[in-house]
Amino acid sequence: MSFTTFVTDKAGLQKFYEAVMASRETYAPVEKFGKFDFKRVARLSECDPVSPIAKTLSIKPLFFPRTAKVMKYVATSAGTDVSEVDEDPLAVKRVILGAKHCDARSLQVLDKVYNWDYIDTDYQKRRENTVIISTRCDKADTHCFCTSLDYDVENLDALDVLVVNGADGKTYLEARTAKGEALLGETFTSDAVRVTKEEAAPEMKKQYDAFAASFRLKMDYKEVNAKLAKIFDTPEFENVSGNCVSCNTCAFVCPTCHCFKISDEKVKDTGVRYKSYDSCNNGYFTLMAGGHNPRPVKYRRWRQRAMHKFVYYKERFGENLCVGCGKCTISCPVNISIFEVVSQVSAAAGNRQ
Amino acid sequence: MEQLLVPMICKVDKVIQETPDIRTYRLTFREEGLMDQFSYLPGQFVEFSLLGSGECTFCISSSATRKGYFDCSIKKAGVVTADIHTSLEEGDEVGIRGPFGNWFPLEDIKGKNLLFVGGGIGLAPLRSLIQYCIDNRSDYKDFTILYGARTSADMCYKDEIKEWQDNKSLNVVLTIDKPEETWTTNVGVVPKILEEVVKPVIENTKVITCGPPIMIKYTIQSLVKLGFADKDIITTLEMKMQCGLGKCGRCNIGSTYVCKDGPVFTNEQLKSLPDEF
Amino acid sequence: MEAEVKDQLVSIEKPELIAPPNWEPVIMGILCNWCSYAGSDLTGTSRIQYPPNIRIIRVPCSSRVDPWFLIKSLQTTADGVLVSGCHPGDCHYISGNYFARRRFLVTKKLLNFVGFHENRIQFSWVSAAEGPKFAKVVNKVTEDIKKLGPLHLYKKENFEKK
Amino acid sequence: MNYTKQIQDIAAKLFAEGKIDVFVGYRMNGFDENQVPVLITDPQDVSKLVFTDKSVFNLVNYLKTDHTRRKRVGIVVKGCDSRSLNLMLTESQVKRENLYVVGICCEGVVDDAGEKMQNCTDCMVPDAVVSDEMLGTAVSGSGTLTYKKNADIVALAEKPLTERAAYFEEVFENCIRCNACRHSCPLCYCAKCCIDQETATLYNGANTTSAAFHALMTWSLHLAGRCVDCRNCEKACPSHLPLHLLHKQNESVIYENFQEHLAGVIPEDRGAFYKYSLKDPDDFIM
Repeated sequence: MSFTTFVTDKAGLQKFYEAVMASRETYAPVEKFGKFDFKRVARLSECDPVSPIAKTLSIKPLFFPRTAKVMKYVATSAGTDVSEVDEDPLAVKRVILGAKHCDARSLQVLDKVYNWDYIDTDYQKRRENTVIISTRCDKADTHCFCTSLDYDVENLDALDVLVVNGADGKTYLEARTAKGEALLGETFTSDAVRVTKEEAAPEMKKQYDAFAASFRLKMDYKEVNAKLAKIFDTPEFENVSGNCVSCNTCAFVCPTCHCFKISDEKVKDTGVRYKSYDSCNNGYFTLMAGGHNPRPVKYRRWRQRAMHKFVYYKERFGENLCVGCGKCTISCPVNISIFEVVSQVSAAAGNRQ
Repeated sequence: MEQLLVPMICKVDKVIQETPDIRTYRLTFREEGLMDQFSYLPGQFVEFSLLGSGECTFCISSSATRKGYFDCSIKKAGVVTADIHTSLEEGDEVGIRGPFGNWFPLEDIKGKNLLFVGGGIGLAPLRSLIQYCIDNRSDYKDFTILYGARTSADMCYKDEIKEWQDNKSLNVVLTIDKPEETWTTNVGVVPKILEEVVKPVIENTKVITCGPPIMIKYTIQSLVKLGFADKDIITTLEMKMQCGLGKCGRCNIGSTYVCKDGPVFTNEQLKSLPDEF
Repeated sequence: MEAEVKDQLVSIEKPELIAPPNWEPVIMGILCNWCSYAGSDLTGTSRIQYPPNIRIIRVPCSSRVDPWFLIKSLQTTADGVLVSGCHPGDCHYISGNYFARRRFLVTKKLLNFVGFHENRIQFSWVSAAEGPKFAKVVNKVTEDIKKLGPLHLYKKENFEKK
Repeated sequence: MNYTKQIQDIAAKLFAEGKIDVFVGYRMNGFDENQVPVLITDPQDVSKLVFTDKSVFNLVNYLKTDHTRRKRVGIVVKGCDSRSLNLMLTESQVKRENLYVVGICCEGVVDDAGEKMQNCTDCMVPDAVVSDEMLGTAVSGSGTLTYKKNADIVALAEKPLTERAAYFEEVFENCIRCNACRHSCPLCYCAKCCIDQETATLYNGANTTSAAFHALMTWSLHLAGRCVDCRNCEKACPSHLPLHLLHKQNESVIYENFQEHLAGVIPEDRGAFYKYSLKDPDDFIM
């Protein structure tokens, strides 16, 4: 099936965004305290669809919320009543504006873990009902390395509509899926030239090449995968984790980290069970009730994080659990770069052999 | 997934105080008919929630061959288990999700000699398999149970052990760590008794072991020393788990999810995992 | 009537803040064992009436009161908190209430800073002989909090993101 | 402000004399002008050390990690860092004899955007108050320190209660409860934090606004009279929350009402809540 690409200008894009907001439930980056988080918006003036990548949190919470209610229960004299919670506010038909390329990519990675064995139907429903409009960045940020973790950029279909600011000054809106095509067809009001994907391809490619050329960081991830897989016991992990303060913020902002914890909270006889984020850098993450902890020291937890991202997940699901968005590096209070660390460790491993 | 995390309500039928810090809870589903649908195999575990306190992972310590109930043996160790011990009594209600995980390789052990090596609360998962095997006794050959505890008071399932001892087709060896006045049989740690008293036959034997991490470590060492092949040594791993569905990432060891690919592993499989358990 | 009530509400203005009819505040009273608790006892034995809105918890000394207690009680059931101890100089443990006094001021100012009305967190010194004073204090606190209406800020039982 | 050369020399000398096992300093992160803390154990790596006005993070945080525990440590401290070090010493978290402290007379550090940090423009104790060796010339000058009340606090305190409540509700709502503020704080060294208790009657890690309020308020009250305004927490916060407001509010109350000096300025002083004065304000108590 081939999809249409709409060619328009800046004003046309604005109009399109406004039309989307008028007709659908829309989530877009909203600035609070100098940081952008995806929130529900009603007007274009409230949000910034082209928020700087360094200051924007990921769209993961819209699919895997920071805290989700699992159930509610009430203890009565007759017994315990367990009720599932009210309707999921994230499962309605909605549109996400201003997602980044890496955000969309992260959903593709997360699909793997949520769709193996027990299927996470809530996540699936949220995915199905969401149309993602993603703007391709014009320039890479200091910590970006998404192009290194090679994926099929031209056909990435985790996003539904791709917005590209062409080098020729025009704006290209490319439908990537049937959902995107439908949204564009229904809401695009202003005049636009409709072309096929192939016709727009040269301009898109030009923009992509300019974008790809702006990357400072480049990594051969296949080499990293192979090298890291062999060096579980390297002392290098102990060295690189030395300046980590175990603050866990990397996992909370990471678009692909998906560990969670289940906890209860109650007031009197009413209780709620929550599912909320957790981080493997946390010392209690694997601590068992008897006091046994398989990863009692910092470097082991650090190793788990790095290895899970670049080795274990790859082995199990065939993808790197990292999309190269650099959010962890930006958020890190001590500026530890996962790119740097992984390269350093695998290089050290290479020297050792 | 949130609905997969919602437990079914079970009623506590009976509470058995096994030792000062271990209790066995006999559970049935509150809703009729669910108990018959609840099928599980020895070695699987459930997520047991004391509503208002939290959720914990426990193995099922009874066998599905004994119908109408299932058992969870709980040792007081952490926050939730302490709450369970202090507040959960007969007639109370708990939430259960499960069964999760894999089970003991029932096909592989058919027609083999069986040696069970348990320590402390580690007898709980073994009891499930022992009951299963006793109920299908004709499928198996020699049947040895070696069970060790710190003191005679710390032995769980005392009544059932008596039944096993009375059963002529089972060989039961008990041991405690330190000598006691009333204790007449073996004294010493499990690996020592294994080598000196039990002296198992190596051929055609499967060993199933469970206990505290340190006991498992030394038991496996001495089993290997005795000449058992790695694939004949079967153990269950203890790992922190929360969802049981292979999602929450807590039980990751390498690319293995203990809650899905485990908790039953052979020593051969364990050797291929990174040393993080 | 509604507007009148609303005017009195000095905490964050939301329609649901308007007190339902017959609403009675819940006040957490944390009393020191040696003075204020004995004082409240005396109030009772001398048959002085005071509002039943106060729920009393006895602690060994006013310096036992961790600011955390105040936060916790405001987040669960209480609409206001009253902490009461011995008069300065009368502490059973010699100086406990002096330490407590510093903590109380900082806690009160901080809670006020983030949006709680200052009357929701109150302190008093009541000795074992001051039965009437205790009744007066409880009366005043109850009156103050009745004026403020129910507390809705950061309540735990909402179980929601908001 | 550039003490790179001096710090490298000191570290090299300390390693040569065998006085330390590990040196905690800063290094360049390798691609822009930002810096990364570094724990140097190999004397050959000493040349990596730098110190400029980009050396922001408070290194005292590392004195509570496995990498420095029970080791002899050389450490670089600025004015605010040295105050937290002083508190760590007073609270018996580290031993002075295991430390070699390089104090800096700090002229202020800059944030990512290159502007001087707010706590540096307001800084009252720019020179390290505990050190074995000082670098630079004293910035603070002699005489008594004058308390500068934080401008944000003053502005907020003037607002009506409802507005303040709305502002802070927004703050707590935007918290994602990663607890990075706590972990990056040099003075939060408890093995298990009281807000991490696994009891359902309290909060148990869910990211609700009320839980965030609970956690942040408890945290700031535990740091009342101890916070040294190094802004590690704000630097760590992924949502850029203005956490300093809570701490500065407590600090100003303590300073104005109890006439206490700032936390950690005087050695062996445990802070405002470990002592009392008969003259403390009493008028707020019935």
